[in-house]
Amino acid sequence: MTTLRHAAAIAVKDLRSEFRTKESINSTLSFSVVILLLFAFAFDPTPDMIAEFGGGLLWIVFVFAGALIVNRAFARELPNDCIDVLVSSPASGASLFLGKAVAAFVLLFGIECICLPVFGILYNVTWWRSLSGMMGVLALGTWAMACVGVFISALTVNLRLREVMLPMLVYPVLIPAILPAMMLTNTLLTGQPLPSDFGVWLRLLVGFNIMFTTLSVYLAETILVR
Amino acid sequence: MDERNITYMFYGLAVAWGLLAVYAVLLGLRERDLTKQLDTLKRMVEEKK
Amino acid sequence: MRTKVILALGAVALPLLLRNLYAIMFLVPDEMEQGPIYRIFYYHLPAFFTAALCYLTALVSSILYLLKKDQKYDAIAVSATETGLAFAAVNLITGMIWGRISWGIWWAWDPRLTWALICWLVYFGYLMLRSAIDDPTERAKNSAVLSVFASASVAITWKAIEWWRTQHPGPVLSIRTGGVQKIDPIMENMIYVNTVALLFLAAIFILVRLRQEEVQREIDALRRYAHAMN
Amino acid sequence: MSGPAVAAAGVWKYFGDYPALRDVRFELREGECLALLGRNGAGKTTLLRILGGLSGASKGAVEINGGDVRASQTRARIGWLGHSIGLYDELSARENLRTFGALYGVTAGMISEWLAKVNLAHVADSPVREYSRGMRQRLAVARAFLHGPRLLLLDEPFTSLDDKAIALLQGLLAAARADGATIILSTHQIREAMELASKVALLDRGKLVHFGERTEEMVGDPTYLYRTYGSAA
Repeated sequence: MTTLRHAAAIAVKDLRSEFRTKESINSTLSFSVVILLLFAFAFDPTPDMIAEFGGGLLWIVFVFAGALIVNRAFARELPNDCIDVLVSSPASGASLFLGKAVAAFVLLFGIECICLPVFGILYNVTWWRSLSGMMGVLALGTWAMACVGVFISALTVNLRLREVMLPMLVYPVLIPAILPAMMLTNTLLTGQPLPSDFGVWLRLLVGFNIMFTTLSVYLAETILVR
Repeated sequence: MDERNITYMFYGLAVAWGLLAVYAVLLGLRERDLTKQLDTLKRMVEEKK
Repeated sequence: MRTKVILALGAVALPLLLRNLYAIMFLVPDEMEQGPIYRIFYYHLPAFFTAALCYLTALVSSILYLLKKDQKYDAIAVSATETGLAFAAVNLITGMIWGRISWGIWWAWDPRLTWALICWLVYFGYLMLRSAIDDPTERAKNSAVLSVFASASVAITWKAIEWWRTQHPGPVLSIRTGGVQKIDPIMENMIYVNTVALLFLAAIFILVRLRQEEVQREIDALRRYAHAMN
Repeated sequence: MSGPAVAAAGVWKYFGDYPALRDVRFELREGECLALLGRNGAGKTTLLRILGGLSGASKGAVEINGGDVRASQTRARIGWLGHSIGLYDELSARENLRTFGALYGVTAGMISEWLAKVNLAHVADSPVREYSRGMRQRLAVARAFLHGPRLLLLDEPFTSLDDKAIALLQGLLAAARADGATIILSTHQIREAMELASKVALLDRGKLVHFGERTEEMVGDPTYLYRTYGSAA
């Protein structure tokens, strides 16, 4: 209970400072839109093509955006050594991690929700046919990114090459979550009745989230107490 | 069996041995480098005393 | 002492490797459908087993490090990971050469290949992270945690591929097929014997690497000491 | 209260093979004030970080009021003031204190009270980025004292502060001592520290070479301690 209360305080703080400066929101949002544009120019996609790689395209954009967002998660604490004060406070490592992961999740999810209509317009896709399913898949994939990304950003925050190192470490680890997210999004975009392997991919995504959330919460204290 | 089949077999075996040999050489190089570093540092500490 | 063990292992491994090479090239019979190219399997498969064993060792010693905070386990973890990467590279590239002949392409986006590549990237990231952290204790802790993460991810990816269609040959060894003989026992034995040879080689690599890690620690400590004297 | 407020039992800290702290052991009773002295790199900050739970000891253990440092209720009693101010530039003073206050369970009323006490009430709602150096430092001091800590850990508190902030900090420290709080501060400014301290500790290359009562010689002559207990180097 205390853990959750502390996590909420951290998440609110992170979101508030992000909305105050809008550093990563603005850059990430414009970056995502530019990638969507570039893809449209590069492939001039037909509806058939979109049905085939729409999900993949969306998640590539989201994964790029994700790296920018989670990179800030612990970097935010670097000026003035705020991380020291947080670690010395009664908040546990797990609550610090959870708070930051929730903040990153909210930011990313917001950016994705703006990207979806842009994607729909640029590629002429009716993506809202199964809105709740879409949001569910989006939320699961985004939590996977936020969780793994924020955790690894805690590992790399003190490195000189942080910006390069982070995606290099995060992306391979994330593959078993992004793969099902792409598959599921693709299925939902076509608007066809759900095929039989839908449940299998969903289980994979949910399993990944449970496993890595548990691991991160359990190991956060080890990482933060140096 | 065509010519290529057997040539590629040789490539395969060469790669297997070659890669491991390259790793062994890299290990050797690192060994040399580390020994050198250690010597320099030891001398430096010696001098400071 | 360590040097003697390494030399002794070498004295076993080298003749064994050479004998196996001779046997693979001249003694074992050709496979009916594939021709000589299949002989690559005698390295492809054993290299995979060796790499998998190395990764497993790395995982176990990373967990031990997190529990005991003893630098020894960190040294074992990095040595095993690096050696594992070398053997995984052999596994990957021999596999590609085989694919060029049998499938006609160097790289099929076959799940098992993809898995091996992802695995390689994940553990390569582990080495990259290590090289970027200066303080040995911090390095050991952070990379042990990453190793646990990487292994978890690799395990799930392995599961994911079973849900994907695969064109990779299924298990052929009798231990995996439940006793059904799928290949000639001579061939199967050859695979085992060469696995043993490669394991010996891996053990040598790990021991040498372990000693280097100890030297590195000594260097780090000396450097700190030199700084503290100023 | 019987047991010691702070107890370090054979604390070692390794960076790789290099021991930054070697077998540091001391006990501090409630209400005492320890001045932690030593050259750069002697391990002062490392020791403070271990006492504050920011870093784990490689060997040995630290107990605060008989409890583990990483226990949440133990850390609720600790106030930390490091080299840097530990504040978020883009947030206002009130938001900063609210964030940290939420972690310690401090009420909004207390926060307003503290803002008035450090003379920042009139600018409480503008971002810290716009503050002058002195104002930031005063806010940092308020942040460290916000939750009424029973153990104060201060790393070089007087080095980066301006006169006004030093005066404020000294006043608060004196009040905290009168109230029975335990204080540990590492410092170069021996004179300022000596006025406050009841105990003095000297670290030399990770070893605790002296730990004892503050004596009159130490107050009079800042180099006395180094000459008497420091190494020849």
